[in-house]
Amino acid sequence: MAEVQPTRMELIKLRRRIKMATRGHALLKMKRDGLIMEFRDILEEAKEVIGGMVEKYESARERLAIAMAADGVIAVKSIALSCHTEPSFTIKKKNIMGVVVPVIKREKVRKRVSERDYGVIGTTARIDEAVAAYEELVDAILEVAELETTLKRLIEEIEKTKRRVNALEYRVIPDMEATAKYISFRLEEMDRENIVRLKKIKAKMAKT
Amino acid sequence: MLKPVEMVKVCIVGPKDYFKSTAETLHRLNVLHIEDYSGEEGYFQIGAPLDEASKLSRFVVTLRSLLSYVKLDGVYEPKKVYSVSELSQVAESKVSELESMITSKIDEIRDIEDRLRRIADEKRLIEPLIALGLPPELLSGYKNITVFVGFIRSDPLERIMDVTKDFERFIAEFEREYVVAVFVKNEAANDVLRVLQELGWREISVPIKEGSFQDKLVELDREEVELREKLEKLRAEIEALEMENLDLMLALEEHLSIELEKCELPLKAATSKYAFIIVGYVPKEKFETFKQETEKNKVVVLETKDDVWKPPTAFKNPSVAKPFELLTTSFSIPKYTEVDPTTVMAFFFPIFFGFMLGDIGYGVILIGLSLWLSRIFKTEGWQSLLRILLYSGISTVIFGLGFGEFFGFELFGHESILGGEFEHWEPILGNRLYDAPKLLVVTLAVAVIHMSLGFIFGIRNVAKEHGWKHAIEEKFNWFMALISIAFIITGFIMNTLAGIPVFSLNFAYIAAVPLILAWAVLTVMGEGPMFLIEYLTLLSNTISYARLLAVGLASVGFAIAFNKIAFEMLMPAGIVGLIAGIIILALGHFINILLGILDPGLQSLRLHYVEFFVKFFEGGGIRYNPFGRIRKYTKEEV
Amino acid sequence: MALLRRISTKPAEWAYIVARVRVMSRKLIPREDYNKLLNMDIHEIARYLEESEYKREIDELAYKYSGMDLVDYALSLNLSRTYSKLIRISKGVPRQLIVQYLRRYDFWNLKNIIRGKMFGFPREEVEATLVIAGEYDEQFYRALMAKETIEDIVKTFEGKPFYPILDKLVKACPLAEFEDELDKFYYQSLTSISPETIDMKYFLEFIRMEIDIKNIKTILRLKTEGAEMDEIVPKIVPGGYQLKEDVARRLAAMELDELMKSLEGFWFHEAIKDVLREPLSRIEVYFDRMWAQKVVSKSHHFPLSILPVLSYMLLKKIEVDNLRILARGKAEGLPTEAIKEQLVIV
Amino acid sequence: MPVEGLVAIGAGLAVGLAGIGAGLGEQAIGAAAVGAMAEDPEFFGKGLLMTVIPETIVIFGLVVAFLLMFI
Repeated sequence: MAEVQPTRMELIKLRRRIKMATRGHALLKMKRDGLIMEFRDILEEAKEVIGGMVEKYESARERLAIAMAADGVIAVKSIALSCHTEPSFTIKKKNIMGVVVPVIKREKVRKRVSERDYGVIGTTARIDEAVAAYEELVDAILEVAELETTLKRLIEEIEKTKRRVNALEYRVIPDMEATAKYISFRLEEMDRENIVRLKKIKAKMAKT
Repeated sequence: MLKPVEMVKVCIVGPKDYFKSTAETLHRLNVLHIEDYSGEEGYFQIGAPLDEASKLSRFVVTLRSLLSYVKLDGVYEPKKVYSVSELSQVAESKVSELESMITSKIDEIRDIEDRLRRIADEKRLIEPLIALGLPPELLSGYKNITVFVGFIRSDPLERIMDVTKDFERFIAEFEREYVVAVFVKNEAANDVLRVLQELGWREISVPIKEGSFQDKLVELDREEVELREKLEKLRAEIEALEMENLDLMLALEEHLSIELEKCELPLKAATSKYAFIIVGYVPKEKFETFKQETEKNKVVVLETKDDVWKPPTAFKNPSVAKPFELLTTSFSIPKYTEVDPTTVMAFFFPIFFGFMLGDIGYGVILIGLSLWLSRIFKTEGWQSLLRILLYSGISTVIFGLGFGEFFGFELFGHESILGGEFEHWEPILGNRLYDAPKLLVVTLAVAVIHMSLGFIFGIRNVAKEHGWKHAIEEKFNWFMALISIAFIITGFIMNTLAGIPVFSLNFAYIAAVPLILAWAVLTVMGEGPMFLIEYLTLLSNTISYARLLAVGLASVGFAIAFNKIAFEMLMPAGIVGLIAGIIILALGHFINILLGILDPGLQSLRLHYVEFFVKFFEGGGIRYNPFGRIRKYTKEEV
Repeated sequence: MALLRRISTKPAEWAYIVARVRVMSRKLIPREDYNKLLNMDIHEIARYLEESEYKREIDELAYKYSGMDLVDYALSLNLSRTYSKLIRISKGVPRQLIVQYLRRYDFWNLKNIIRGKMFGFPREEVEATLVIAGEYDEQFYRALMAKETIEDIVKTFEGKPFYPILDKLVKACPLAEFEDELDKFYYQSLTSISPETIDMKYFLEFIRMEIDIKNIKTILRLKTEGAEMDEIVPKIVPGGYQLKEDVARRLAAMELDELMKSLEGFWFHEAIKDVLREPLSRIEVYFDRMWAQKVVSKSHHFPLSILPVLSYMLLKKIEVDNLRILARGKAEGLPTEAIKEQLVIV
Repeated sequence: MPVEGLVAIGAGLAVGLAGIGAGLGEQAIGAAAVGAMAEDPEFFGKGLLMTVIPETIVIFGLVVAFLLMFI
């Protein structure tokens, strides 16, 4: 505090900064609340999607078991091994209240009929359904991944905002206010000193 | 005797918690024939097996698999009977112990068998190479020369000449094909390969690079012999191991199977969330004890009057007739409401048999044979069959006396081999050759009696199931038809005996008329006019009993023929003739006895199945098969 | 009179095999037992099989395998043995037709072996799927599996009429196309038999109807996944009973709804008329059931013909498939209802 | 005498031809019965029953032969 120049100029500057900080504080608080609300929404969605994924996993496993039984283990396993297509996706960005979150643009992994790796005549629809179920499962997993990243980013952002709000509320603003108080105190004191000094000079001048 | 054991339908209801103890009791009592719950309708579901069932199943499957390596013949009597408490403690560890002991050996056997198969493959490769006669060093390892070794359909010499002049060819015949080795420069290799392929060339991959093929073959042979010895030893070891543990394995199998049966009882029951119902049949006389014992498990036993009434059939026959249940059931199992024909069959079957074979000598041999064989074949089926043979043998001796036959020779009458006083005796039942017409009449009488019995049973069965109206329209009418046939035959015989034209009117023909009329009216009413034609079937059924005589005549004919050949043609011709005669005699009678068991047996059976059973027996009953079993390799402490 | 002539040609030949097959049919697992099997777990199913017609196979294999592996092996082995037995106990025309029918397993095995080789599956696993009932024996398949490369496998079949298809595979034809070509070849080789006798005619009619079922399933499956007409047409097996190539082409050009409607009038329509909205695998189950029922009832109409034998072979295959689905479903812990839906209970 | 000879020939024909007929009838039934029994011995009874049904014809032949010979 000692390094602060107790000048009027400084005080005016400080006053302005305090005002700004208070406003920023309010804004950040609003942002925090907004983010939390957004988070809640997305969390709900995530719950649903994850639930859906688990369900899809179960059904995919069911389909697979039945396909293996009906169309032979070799056929099904080899189809699994021959599935070279990796899920392709591009990441874009979305702005939620200044938070940049990833949006995964998924390419559907569903294959074209002509890209099948197994003969149609010698197999049954069970194998189709197993393949389809697994493709859907991959989709669902990607969706969950997307939501999870979004949630992670949001949590980080909320944390950051919360820290900032707290810093402003409990540290920056009180500090600045104290400094301003100190400066104005010093300035008043300096004023008083000046008055005393002026009075003394006046008295001296009257003597002479 | 004619009716099966009387049953009551019971229903056991209780809370699920007491299922296990109830299952124990039911299994121990071994009287409840359970009616499986179909599980199709409503609130109650087929129950799920108790939790232990899975583990027990795995053990049982393993054990039975191990047991399948032991060849158990027929009836095995255990040397040691294990107690249940002893077994249930060690079951788990014992099964896996036995499994690991035996499995490693079986695995070894499989390995050896695999190796043997590979040796056989290799030998198949080497044999043609030996035929070719080139040492292995020459067949590979060249820098500028390609070697083709393989089978080919025909000599490629000329064809290769067309492609290149620079080559060497070795050829030998092998199993309708040729083995060939062609050496060419690398440049020409592709062309030669094409030529060879056109001739159906198949490559042989040379198994060794050096040494000699003969040596390799010898080596392989030696290895094969060694492996086979090892295989034998392993097999013997397994067998020894299993024989050593046989009683234990059998006991374990029985114990685990019983436990499993109890655990899987829910599959036959109807269950809801908290309760279970088992429905089944219990013999009436055992019902009270059954109820008392079962209700100790805090469950309720009710006698029900269900609209589904399909009791199982439990035979109730005197022990003399018991063996004949085998013959009844191989036709069909009588329904609970039907007459059980076993006792009737036990009476008529030996009589028919004896009537057909009818020879003291053959009868005695049959008796001896059946007594001897019954000491060897101990299974239930064989015992029954041999007992039937014994009865038939006795009957054959009695009828043999009646006909006065001994190995085809006559005992009584003017050709008696006994001579003297016997020449003046007449066989009681007559001589089958000379008195054939008389005996034919006897068989027809037997036919009428036998089939009448069938119709009486038929009337009773139909009356019981569908009411008297049906019984009269469907069975009684045919009974009258049968009597009318009897009258007609009587009339026929009377006319023949009297020496007048057979169809001239007499008293018996007239007596048949009202019967035929009644039959016709009833039949048209009950079954329709189409069935009138069946009268002929009934007539043919009646005549069918003539086989009683026919088969007998064939048997006598054979015997007489052999005797004649032996005694009248061969034996008078000196020592060679004597030996040939004895051989002919032994062989002939041996064949005749074989036929004598087979043919009268089958024909007697046929008369029962076709002519007798069809009159009343529908069959399709359910065999009484109570839940539980009789322990053989294990015992329960009380 | 026609009947008399038919019976008097070679009645004993047919009577023997048909009688045996009828008794064998009686020993198939009764439908009530499926309800019980659905309540069992995998080890209990294995034990149930040990107490049924599968006893020999389970006994032979149980010392080594357990659970799903045991059931899988035992089922394949039993099917192989049952079919081989049919060949063994028949002779003359019946045998000829049975062998022709069973050649489908040669192609099934070949497909599995090639797949196994292509994706490097362990030999045991491939072996468990083989149904050795056609032209080739176990020894042959062992040798085939021991070959190093697919080229070597293909080379073994040089000179066979289906060699060109195999050759195409080596020249980088997609696996799917190769498999379909093989199946088409099988059916074509059957439908090209000329129906000299009445027995052959029944046989051909059966095959043609089976082709119909195959084709309609193919069309529905591909349509559901939005395939175009020219994608579907190459997968159609020619030589159907009602569903010939041109009809199939016409159906393939339609929208799915329209297609379903125009199925009315086909002999197989009754199987699916109430279940159009269900998943395709269910519809297939309905098709299979209707087909089996049809064959069974037809076989009662023509008792001294190949039909009872074919019907038994079909029912046996259905039984093995059912048991495999049951066992696998149970081993994977699927809900009972889901398993039951997939069973073809005739 | 010649009449007796003809009667004997007639009787022989009656039995013999009936036998051939029964044999023809039994071939398919026998094959079926053996087939069924090979699968399941329980079919012994039914199989036997079916097989021997045509064989009554022979008994007819025999009865006719009797009537010829003795009456």
